[in-house]
Amino acid sequence: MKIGVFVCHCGENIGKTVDCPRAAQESAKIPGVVISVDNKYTCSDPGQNMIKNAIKEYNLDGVVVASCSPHMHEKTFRKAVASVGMNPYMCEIANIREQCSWVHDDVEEATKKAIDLIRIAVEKVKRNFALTPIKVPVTKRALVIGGGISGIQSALDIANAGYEVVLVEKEPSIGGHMSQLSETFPTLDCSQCILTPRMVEVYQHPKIKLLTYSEVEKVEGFIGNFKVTIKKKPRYVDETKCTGCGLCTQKCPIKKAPNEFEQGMIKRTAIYVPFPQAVPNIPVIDNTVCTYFRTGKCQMCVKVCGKEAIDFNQKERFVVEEVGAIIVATGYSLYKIDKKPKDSPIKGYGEYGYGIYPDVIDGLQFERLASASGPTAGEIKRPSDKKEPKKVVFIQCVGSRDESKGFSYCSKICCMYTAKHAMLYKHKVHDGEAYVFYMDIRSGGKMYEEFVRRAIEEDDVKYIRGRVSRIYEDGGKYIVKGEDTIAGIPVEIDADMVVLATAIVAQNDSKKLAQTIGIPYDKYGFLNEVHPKLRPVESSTAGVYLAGACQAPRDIPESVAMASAAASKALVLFGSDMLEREPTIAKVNESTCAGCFYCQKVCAYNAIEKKEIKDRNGNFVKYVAYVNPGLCQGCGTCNATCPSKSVELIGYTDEQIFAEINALATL
Amino acid sequence: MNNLYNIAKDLFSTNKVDLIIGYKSIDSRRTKPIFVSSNEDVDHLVFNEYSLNNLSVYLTRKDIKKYNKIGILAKGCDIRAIVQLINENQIEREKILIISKKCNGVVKDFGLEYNEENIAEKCKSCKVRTPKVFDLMIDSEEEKKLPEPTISSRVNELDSMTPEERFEFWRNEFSKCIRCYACRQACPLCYCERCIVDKNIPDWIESSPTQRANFSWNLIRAFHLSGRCIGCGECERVCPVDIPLSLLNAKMGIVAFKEFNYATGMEIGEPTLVGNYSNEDNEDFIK
Amino acid sequence: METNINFEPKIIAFVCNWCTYTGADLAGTSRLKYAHNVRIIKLPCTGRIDPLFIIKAFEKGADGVLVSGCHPGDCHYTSGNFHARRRWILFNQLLNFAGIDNRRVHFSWVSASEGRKWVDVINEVIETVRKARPFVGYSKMNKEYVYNE
Amino acid sequence: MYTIGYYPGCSLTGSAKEFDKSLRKICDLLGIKLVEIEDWNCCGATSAHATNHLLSVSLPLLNIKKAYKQGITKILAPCAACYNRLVTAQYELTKNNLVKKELSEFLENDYNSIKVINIIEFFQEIIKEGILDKKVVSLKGLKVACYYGCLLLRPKEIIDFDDSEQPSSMEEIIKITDATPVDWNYKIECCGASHSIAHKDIVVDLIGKILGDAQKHSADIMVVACPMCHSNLDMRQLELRKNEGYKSIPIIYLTELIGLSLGLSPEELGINLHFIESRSVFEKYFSKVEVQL
Repeated sequence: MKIGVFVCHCGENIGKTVDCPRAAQESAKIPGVVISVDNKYTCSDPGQNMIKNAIKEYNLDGVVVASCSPHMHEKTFRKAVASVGMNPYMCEIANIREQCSWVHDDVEEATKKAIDLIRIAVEKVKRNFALTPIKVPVTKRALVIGGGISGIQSALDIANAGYEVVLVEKEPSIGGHMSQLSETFPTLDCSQCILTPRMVEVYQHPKIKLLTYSEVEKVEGFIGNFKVTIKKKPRYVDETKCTGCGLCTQKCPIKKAPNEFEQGMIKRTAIYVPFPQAVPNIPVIDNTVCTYFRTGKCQMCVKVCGKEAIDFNQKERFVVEEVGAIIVATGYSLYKIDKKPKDSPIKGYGEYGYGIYPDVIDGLQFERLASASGPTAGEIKRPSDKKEPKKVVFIQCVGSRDESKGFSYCSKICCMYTAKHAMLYKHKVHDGEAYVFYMDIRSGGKMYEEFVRRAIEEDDVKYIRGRVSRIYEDGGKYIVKGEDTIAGIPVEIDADMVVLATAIVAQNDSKKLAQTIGIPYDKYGFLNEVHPKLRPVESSTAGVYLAGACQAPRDIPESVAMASAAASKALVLFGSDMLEREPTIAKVNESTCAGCFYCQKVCAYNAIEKKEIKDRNGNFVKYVAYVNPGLCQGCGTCNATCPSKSVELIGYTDEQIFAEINALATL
Repeated sequence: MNNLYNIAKDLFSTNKVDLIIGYKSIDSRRTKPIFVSSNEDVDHLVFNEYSLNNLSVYLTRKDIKKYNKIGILAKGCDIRAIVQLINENQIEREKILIISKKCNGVVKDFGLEYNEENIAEKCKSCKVRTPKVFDLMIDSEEEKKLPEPTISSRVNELDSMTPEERFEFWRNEFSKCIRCYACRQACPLCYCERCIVDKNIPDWIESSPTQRANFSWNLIRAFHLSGRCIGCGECERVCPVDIPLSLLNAKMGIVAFKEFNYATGMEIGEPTLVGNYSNEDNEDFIK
Repeated sequence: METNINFEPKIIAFVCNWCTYTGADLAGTSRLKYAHNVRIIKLPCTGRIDPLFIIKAFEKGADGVLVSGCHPGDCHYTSGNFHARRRWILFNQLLNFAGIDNRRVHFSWVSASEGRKWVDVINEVIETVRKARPFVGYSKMNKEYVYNE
Repeated sequence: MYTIGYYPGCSLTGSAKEFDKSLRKICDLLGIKLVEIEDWNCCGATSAHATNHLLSVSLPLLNIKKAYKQGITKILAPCAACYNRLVTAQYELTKNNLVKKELSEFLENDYNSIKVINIIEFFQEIIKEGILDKKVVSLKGLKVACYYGCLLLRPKEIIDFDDSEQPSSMEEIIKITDATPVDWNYKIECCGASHSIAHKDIVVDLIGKILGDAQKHSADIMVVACPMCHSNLDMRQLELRKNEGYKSIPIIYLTELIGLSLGLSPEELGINLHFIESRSVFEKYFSKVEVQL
C-alpha cells in the first residue's frame, strides 16, 4: 500500500497550535506512507491539485488528509481523489482542527495528538477497499394509502408527473373528512365545491388505479421494490356492472341504519352510497343490517337492479401491487365518547354530558348541520327537537391540552374551526348568540388571526377565556357552568346547544398499519417522521412517506403541502432507474453464520432476512442471515451484536477498527 | 408404568423418535452420554443423580441435526438450555421430544457418592427441579429439600473486595487457563460455527495462553453468555484447571435478574435479553 | 502511589458519528478548551461499539475508555443506542466484577448541540481516570506463556 | 357470618348519630357483625389536611394500623370524609416516596392489603353476597334524588368505584327498595358544608340550587351518604323555609332508606331526629308496614 498524507495548516487555524511540518515528518515514518507534506490551504484549488498530482506521481493507493472535520470537507477531498481515478472511499480525513488545534493550547501536546489522529487514519485507510455505491432498481409506481385530501393530492401529483398510482381507501368512497366539512376557514369557501372536482379527477385519471373499500394487508420488500397485498372488502355490488342509478338505495326496505357520513344524525338504508357526491358512485351493502344477510330473504335490490349488479356471493379478494414508493395519508379520527361514559375507552368529560345529551354535539356533527347537503339542508337545528337554537356555546380544547382527561398535545385546528362554526351560526341565525370558551386562541397562519378577529368583532361572537366545569340539562336548556378567568367570575349560560371541539386523535388502527408497513409511531399512535425539522414527510423506512394528519393534527393547507412534498419525494426516487445507496452497509459471512438471528432482532430497518443455504445436491444445510442492501442503513448494530462477528459493516469493519485501536498502542 | 425403559421402547416402536440422547452407566457413580437409535439399546438408558452431562449441547451438532425427531433426557436445568436454543433459532421445538423427571440434584462430579455434601452447587438454587417445559415425565421421587445454596454469598464476597483485589483474584484464576476450550465445548449455548477466539482477522483475542489473553478470553466468554447462560455449570465442571467460571456466570445472571427481571430459558417464545430493549432500561451510569 | 496522581492518562473515546462526534466538532468551532488526553475513534452509531473494542483498548495501553452517543430517542438509526445501552449495562457490571475499576470505563450521551457537555465529560473522565492511576495492570500483564502452577 | 371492620369517625358519634344508629340496626337485622376499631382516632379530615400533609396521611394510617393489629382486613367507613382520608392515605403510601420514607419507621406492615370501603360499596357488596335481598316494605312510587356530594367520588385517580362525573351506583342500590331514582343534575355538586357555619349566605344559595333542582325533577326525598352533606342540607334548609311557599324536602341517609324498606320504624332509624320532618312523605308506606307487621 502506498499512502499519501497531506497536513493542512488551515491558515493559522491549525498551524498556530499544531506544528504541521513536524506532524508531516512524523507521519512519513508510518509504514506505508510514501509521501507526507504540509500545506497552507489544502481545500483550495492548489491544495487539491497537490493531492491529485501526488496520487499520479507516487501512484498512491490511499490518501489521508489531516484537516478540518470530515463533516466539512470529506466530500470535497473524496471528489478530488476520484477526479484522478482513485476510488473515493480510499480517502480518509484526520480531524486535527475541530478536535485538536481548536480545543487545545499546548503546541507540543496538540502536535502529538495530531500525529496520533493521522496514524489512526493511515491505519484505517490501509484496510479500506474500493467501494461503489449500491444500485437498486426502482419500480416507478406509487401506492397511496388513504383517499382524503392528502391522499388525493399526492396521487394526483404523482399521476400528473406521468407515473402510475394505486390509491387505496378503506371507506366505500374517497373524500375523507374534508368531504364532511361545510365551509373552510379562513375563506369560507364550500368544502365540497373545491374537493369534488379533485375526487372526480382521481376517478378519471388514466394513471390512477382506485381501490375503494380496501385495506392494506401486508407490505413486503424495500424502497423501490415494495410488494403490497391489498384486501378488497366485498361491496356485494359488481363495480363493473353498476351504473350508479340509485334505484336500489331508494327501494331498500331497511331504513334505520345510522348514517356514518352524517355522524349518525340521520338514518340510511342497508344498501347505500355514503353521500351524494361519492366517488365511485357505487353503492355498498352493509351486511350487518341487510335483511337478506340476516334472514336470507328480501333481495329487493336484486329485483330493482336492471343491470344485475347485485352479487350476494362476493367474498374478500386480495390483490398484489408492486410499487416503488408508499405514501401514508390515513388521516385522523375524532375523540369520541360512547353513550355510556362508563363503557367508553376514553374516560373524561362525563361532566359535559357528551354522548348523553342529544344537543351536546362535536365539531363534525356541527359541520354536517351547517352543510347545505347535510341532514338539515344547512339550517342550524338542534338534534333533539329540530328547533333553531338561539344560544349556542362552543367549548374548545375538549380532550386536547388536558393531560388529566385527554391528551397533552394541541389539536391545532380547533381554534380556527370553532371561530368558523360560531361565524357560520351567526350568519344563519341572525338573532342567535354564540359563546366560545377558550384557553387561548392559536391562530397562526395566513389570514387566520384576522378570521378570528372577524368572528369576534364583526359577527359578535362572545369569547370567554376559561374552562367549563359542568353542563346539565334544565327544562330543555343546557346550563353551561364555567369560569371567566379574565373577569374572575363564574359564568352560567343557558344554552340551547353546545358544540365541543373534541381532540383530534390518531386513527384507531394506525398502530396496526404502522406495524404492517414497518414504520414507527408515537405514544398517541401518530406516525413518526424521521426528522421533525429537516425530513418532515419521510418515515424512517426508506421509500415510505407521510402526508397529512396521520402524522399529527394538521389543517387542510398543511395536509395538502405535506401531500405534495411526499409526492415530490416519491418523484425524486422515480427520477432515476436505479437507486444509489451508500455502500457502507453490513455484509454476512455465510460460512460462519450460525443463524442465531440476534442481528435480525437488533435491526431497526428489517434489513436482515433469513436465507436458506443448500449444498450442491440441493439439500438444506442451514439458515443464515442475509442483509438486504436496499434496506440496510449502515448503523452496524448487527456487527457489534453478532457473537462470532459473522456480519461486518463495510467501511467500519472489525479489522479497520482493530487497526485504529492498534495505532494508539503504547506498547 | 412410566419408567424410562417403557417410555423409550414405546417411542421407538411407535416411531415417535429416531434417536434418543441419554445416559449410560459406566459404574455405580459414573455415566456417559449414549445415542440410542433403536429398541435394542434401550436397556442401557439410565437417568439418575449421576447423569451430569447437559445433553442439549449435542442438539446443535450437525450429525445430530439430521435426525427428524430426537428424544432427549433432560433435567430441569438442561431444559432451560433447550428452551434458549429454541428461542435463538437453533433447534425446532417440534423436532425435540423432551423426556424429563423431577430432580433432586446431581453430584458435583463423577465418582462422588450422592449425599447432601456432594450435591452440585447449581442444584441447590435451582428453580426448575420440577420442569415446566417437557413432553414426557418418567416416574420420579418428589422434590426433597436440598442444602442452602452458597453461590450468591460467594458472589457477594467478591463484590465486597476492592477492584484491585478482584482483579488480582481473577488474574490468578485466569492465569491457570490452558485455553483447551473445554468450557466452550461443554456449553450448550456456545454453538457458533466459528468462535470469536478462532477469528484471526482481526485477532481480537490472542490465541496463546498468556495472562493477558486469558483474561480477555474469559471476559468475552462471560459477556457472550450474559443473559444467555442458563446455569448448568458444565463449563466449570469440565474445566481441567478448576477456574470458578460459575461465579462469573452467576454474577451475570444476578445482574440480568436485578436489572431486567429476566431469567433465561424459562419460556418458549419469550424475548431474549440482548436483542431487545426497553425505553426504561437503567442509565444511571451514563453521563 | 501519590506520585502517580499527576500522570497524563491516555483515554480512547468511541463515539457515534451523528451526535457525539458532531458535538465534539461543535466544541472545536466554539473554541472551547479541554485536556488533550483523549483520542477519538469514530463509528456510525453506538450500536456498532463492541465490548471487544474496550478490551482491546485496555490491552493496547489505554488507561480509560469513553463510549458516547446520541441521547435515547435521538439515535440517527432509531434504536442503535437503546441496544447499546442494554449491552453496556451488562458489560459494565461484568468489567467491574472482573476487577476492572469502574473509574476507567465511562459512558455518556452527548448530542450534536452539546459541545459544552462534551468538554465537561472529557475533563471529568480524565480526572476520574487520573485518580485511578495508570492501568498497567492490563496491558503489562504477564505476556509469558503460563502453565498450571 | 359476614364480619367487617368499622370506623365510625367523629360525625357518626355526634351530629350524624342516626347514620350510625341506622347502620347498626340494619346490620343487626341482617346478621352482619361490625367490628369497631379499638381506640380509633381522628381521620385527619378538615384540620389535619389543612395544616400538615404528613399528619393528614399518618392519622388515617394510624387507624389502619390499629385495624391491622386487630386482624381486620376490610374497613367500612360510612362517613364520606373519613373514607376519603383513609383511601387517600393508602394511595399516598404507594405513590409518594417522600411520605413512604418519612413514615417508614412507623409503618410495620403493608397496609394497602386492607381494603377500605364506603357505605355505597358496602351495600353493593352485601347485595352481591345475597345478604341484603329481602324487603318488608315496598317504597314503590317514592321518588328519590340520590345526592353524592363531593368527597365520595373524587379524586378519580384514587376513587374509582363509580364514574366521578356521571355516577349511578346509589341509584342501583335504591332500586331494591322499589323506590324510583330521579334523573337530576346536581348529584355531585358542592353543597358548601365547610362553609355551613361561617358563610351561611353562600351555603343557603348553594343548597337552594341543589334542593331546587331535585324538586324540579319531582323528587320526594333526597338520599345522602355523607354526614356533612346531611347536616348542611337538613339544617340549612330551615333558612330556605323562611321563604314563602317553600316546600321542604326531607334529607334521608341511605342507611335509613334501606332500613325503612327492611321494616324498621323511623324512630328505630333515628329519622325523627332530622330537622326536616318526613313523616308526611312516608305515611302511606308506614300504614302498609303496620298492616304487614
